[in-house]
Amino acid sequence: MIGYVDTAPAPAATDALSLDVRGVQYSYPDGHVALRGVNLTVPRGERIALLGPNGAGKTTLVLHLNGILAGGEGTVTVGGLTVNRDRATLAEIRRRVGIVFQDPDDQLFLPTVAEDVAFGPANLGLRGAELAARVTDALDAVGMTEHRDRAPQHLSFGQRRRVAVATVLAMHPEILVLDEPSSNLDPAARRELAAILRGLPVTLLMVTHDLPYALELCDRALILDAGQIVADAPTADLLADTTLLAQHRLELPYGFQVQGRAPSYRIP
Amino acid sequence: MIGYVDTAPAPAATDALSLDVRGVQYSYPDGHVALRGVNLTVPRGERIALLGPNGAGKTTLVLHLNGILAGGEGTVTVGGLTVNRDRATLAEIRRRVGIVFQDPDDQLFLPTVAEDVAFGPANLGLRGAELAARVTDALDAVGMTEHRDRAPQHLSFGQRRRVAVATVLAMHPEILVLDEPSSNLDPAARRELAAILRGLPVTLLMVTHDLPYALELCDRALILDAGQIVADAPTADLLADTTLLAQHRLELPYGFQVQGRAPSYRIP
Amino acid sequence: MGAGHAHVLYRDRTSPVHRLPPEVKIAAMVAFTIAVVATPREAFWAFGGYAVLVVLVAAVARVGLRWLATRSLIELPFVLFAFALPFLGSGERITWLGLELSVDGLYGGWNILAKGTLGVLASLLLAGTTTMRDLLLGLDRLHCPQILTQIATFMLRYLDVLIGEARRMRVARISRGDDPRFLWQLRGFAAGLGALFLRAFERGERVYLAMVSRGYQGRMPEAWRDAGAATARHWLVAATVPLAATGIAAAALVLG
Amino acid sequence: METLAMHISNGIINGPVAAAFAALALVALALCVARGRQDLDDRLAPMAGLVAAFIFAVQMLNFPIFTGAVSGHLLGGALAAVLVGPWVGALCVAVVLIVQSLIFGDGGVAMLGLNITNMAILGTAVAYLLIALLLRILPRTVNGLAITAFVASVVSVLVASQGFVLQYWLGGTTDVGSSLGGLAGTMAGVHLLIGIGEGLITATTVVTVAKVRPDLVYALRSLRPIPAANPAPVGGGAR
Ligand SMILES: Nc1ncnc2c1ncn2[C@@H]1O[C@H](COP(=O)(O)OP(=O)(O)OP(=O)(O)O)[C@@H](O)[C@H]1O
Ligand SMILES: Nc1ncnc2c1ncn2[C@@H]1O[C@H](COP(=O)(O)OP(=O)(O)OP(=O)(O)O)[C@@H](O)[C@H]1O
Ligand SMILES: [Mg+2]
Ligand SMILES: [Mg+2]
Repeated sequence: MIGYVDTAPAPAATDALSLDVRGVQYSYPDGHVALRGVNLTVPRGERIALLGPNGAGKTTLVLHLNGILAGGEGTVTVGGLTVNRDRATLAEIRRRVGIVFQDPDDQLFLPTVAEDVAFGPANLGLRGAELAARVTDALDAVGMTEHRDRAPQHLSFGQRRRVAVATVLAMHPEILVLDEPSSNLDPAARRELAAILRGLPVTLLMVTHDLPYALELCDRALILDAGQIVADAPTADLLADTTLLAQHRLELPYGFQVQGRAPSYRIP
Repeated sequence: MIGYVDTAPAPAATDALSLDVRGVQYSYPDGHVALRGVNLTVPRGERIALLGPNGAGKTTLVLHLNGILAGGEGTVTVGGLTVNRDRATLAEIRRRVGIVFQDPDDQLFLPTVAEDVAFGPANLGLRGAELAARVTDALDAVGMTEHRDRAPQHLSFGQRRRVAVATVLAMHPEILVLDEPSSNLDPAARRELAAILRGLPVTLLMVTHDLPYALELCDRALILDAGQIVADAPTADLLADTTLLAQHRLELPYGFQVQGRAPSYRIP
Repeated sequence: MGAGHAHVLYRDRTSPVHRLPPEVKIAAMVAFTIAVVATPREAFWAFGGYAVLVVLVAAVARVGLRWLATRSLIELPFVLFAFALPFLGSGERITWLGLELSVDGLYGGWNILAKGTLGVLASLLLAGTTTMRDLLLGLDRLHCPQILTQIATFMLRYLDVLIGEARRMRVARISRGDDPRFLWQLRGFAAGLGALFLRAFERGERVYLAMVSRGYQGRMPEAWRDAGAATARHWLVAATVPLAATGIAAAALVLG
Repeated sequence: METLAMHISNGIINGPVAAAFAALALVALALCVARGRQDLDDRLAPMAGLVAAFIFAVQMLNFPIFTGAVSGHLLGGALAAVLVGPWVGALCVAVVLIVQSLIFGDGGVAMLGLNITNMAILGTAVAYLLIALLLRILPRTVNGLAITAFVASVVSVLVASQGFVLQYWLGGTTDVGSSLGGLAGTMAGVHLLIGIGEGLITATTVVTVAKVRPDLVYALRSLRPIPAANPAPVGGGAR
């Protein structure tokens, strides 16, 4: 298991909002508009699912949360710090926000699994036994300890996905953003990941197409479609509204049903 | 929808077995053993799911089915043709077997989506209106028609996955092999893909971690673990045997249950 | 991998030159350059004539002269060499502004400057009006050995793979708290390059195998190769420029 | 100045000599095509493309030597020879030169024969001969491979640069008289530095590949894997 006890003293976080995204618009260089004014707030410690059809802009939004993409309209604030072009600010934001990319090949680049997992914490200044412990714990958590000395690009897709998750867990970020973490994982690994995530004292934003998984992990869910947030509600309520889901190419697997509360959550 | 009516005259297929894999062993160049003697037969027209934990060797097995990987022990026979090093045989086998790779980035390489989808059928010798129709149909089937002139690397992950499926559908293969086709697809796309696959008159082998999806599409399922086939049975029976599933890191999502028949199918 | 569609030098517009099949453009460009190189260096007027031809083609191709001028800076090193020659050259010398210069060297410098520049301009006109993929198609139709066009095709594709993998590695690093100004600051330039090479290879290998799975056998599909191949009319149209150049070169040789 | 030497532009060497070397290059390339075809299997085809792309890309990053005016770049002959063998290797370098001359005007089209002779043929051949020799003499370790790649790079760059001097002596359009010796010296000096840079890049790249995928290194194909301590089998890396 990942223990967060050994974390460095928490920065003086005066802001109760972990993430605050306001009016973010973004077009890719080829002119394709991906985000058309996204507003979204995530209070500290909440676990939120980000749902939406293919091409909705979920990944584009995720890449804004630590300043990898920027340059459109709007602001992104992370625990009070606003993403800008300043190197020091960006470095601090990237320390706080850990992103697991949708494609594990975007995440892994060092010659061995262990080195890759150690890379983030080493950049945070950890050394020696502490660093080793971080690596061991993270690899343990995703069940990849026995592969620690292998080359990441020689792993199976699902194994790479697990290592990708470990690289971010090892950094003990305050805010954990996962883009489709469960895809290509075997069912047991999926459940194990859910248990780990549930046990972490972090703010969590998880992009997923697996609605039952979202329900299992997150109390609140958002739907992003065509670059805008179109719904924001407790996950159970949201998943109970089949009309809404169907409008956005979402649906529960056959035979799966949820009891919702009041359908009063749609965004105008 | 994909219509197979315009297919070139079917080759004289005397063999009722579409796929016949015997004693296949394989080690990667770095010495890692991935397959330890796989035996497997797929009768013509059947739809079979290939299940198993991460790193079991599923992708490695898939890459053997059209001779991309070879050189270990054992033989692979496709509709009576045995995979060997002969160029003509290989070309014919690759005409028959269409593989959708686990990572769409491995599959797409041309400047536009439409060209990429046209690549396979054009290699088969199609041209003009017939080629255009193949492309249009395949893109329609996966709902990517409006993106036909975009660059594949500028699509979202799920959109790339759909195009990857289209590139293979357009070839009208006799045997369709899909490595995790539903991962990263939105739920509606997942259902639409299932409907398409169910409608195709092909032999189908589908690798997946989504057990309900396997049940929905395939009558028979195999479990591959540590490079060996460890179970082969009707999907419903197999999924009903929770002990067996648990031994191989498989499990049904919470709340999902299947009625099985007799537990008499385990491989010795 | 959007390889080979366009490259930095391609000017995306429509013009009669853009529409010409690539093989005739390549042939015309090569023939023009050979005519230029064969011209005696003393025939100053002939080089003026070539320059006029280049300007005419640029106008028809709707390629701006300023673009041509900036892009031709690539030959700056040759220009430096050309300016060094009057000092290095042997034989008869003249004095100009107090500098003692070799006459042969002056001619040599001019020769390199004029022929080099015209050659670069001709290449730029080809590059500006032809996509990389068409260029390869043209080479293929000119019966360039298949193994060469195959290597060239992959070269273009893997340039994209290299760039793509370099981008991925950069994103992977900055989002985990590293702050590199260059990709290779991790363990020195070369180590980063080695890692990038291996990574690009393994990606490229998988892409190649996926192509092979879809029936690729070393050449792009025939349907694509044949579409828009040159007709006799195309050859005639494109031949005007090298023919004019050959005329100039012949005249220059005869007139001495 | 060496950029010039390495990518000879139109007008530096006279027509007859350029034509003679074009013929020579054509014959040599034809041989490479014939031999390369047998080599180019499913494993080598992507590698050949990547080697060409890598040389192409790295040639874009000229590294300055002494001053900005003098800059040099990777020639790639040694890298190509180690990874894809002499035949396909020469073709890779030739492809880079052809594409660069066609679309960048980098190296005159009329001088292509000279450029191909120097960099693709001479550079790769010298590198491969050295590699074949050194891999037999040196211990079969990572260090041995690194030294091999390094030495082969330095020497092949030097030889390629002297190819230009020879061509200039035969058909330089301007008679530099006694300065020819000076030219040879300058070329050698500058290219020693370039060769060292190229050697470092080649050695690290090759070692990285050999550690993870020894099966991809053509020069090691008929040898035992690194770091086996055994002597080379008969008929080792030379073929
Ligand atoms: N590099 C790019 N260049 C241009 N357009 C892009 C690029 N990446 C994504 N897009 C476009 O932007 C839109 C949003 O893409 P994004 O990747 O954010 O979608 P997504 O919600 O993550 O989808 P998925 O569920 O398929 O991962 C899509 O329409 C996509 O085609
Ligand atoms: N290129 C490679 N080099 C070395 N070993 C490899 C390579 N690719 C896969 N392996 C190893 O071979 C085994 C089988 O891998 P494979 O990709 O076939 O698994 P898989 O069943 O497809 O898993 P997943 O569900 O995660 O996709 C794994 O242990 C993996 O680490
Ligand atoms: Mg996405
Ligand atoms: Mg797999």
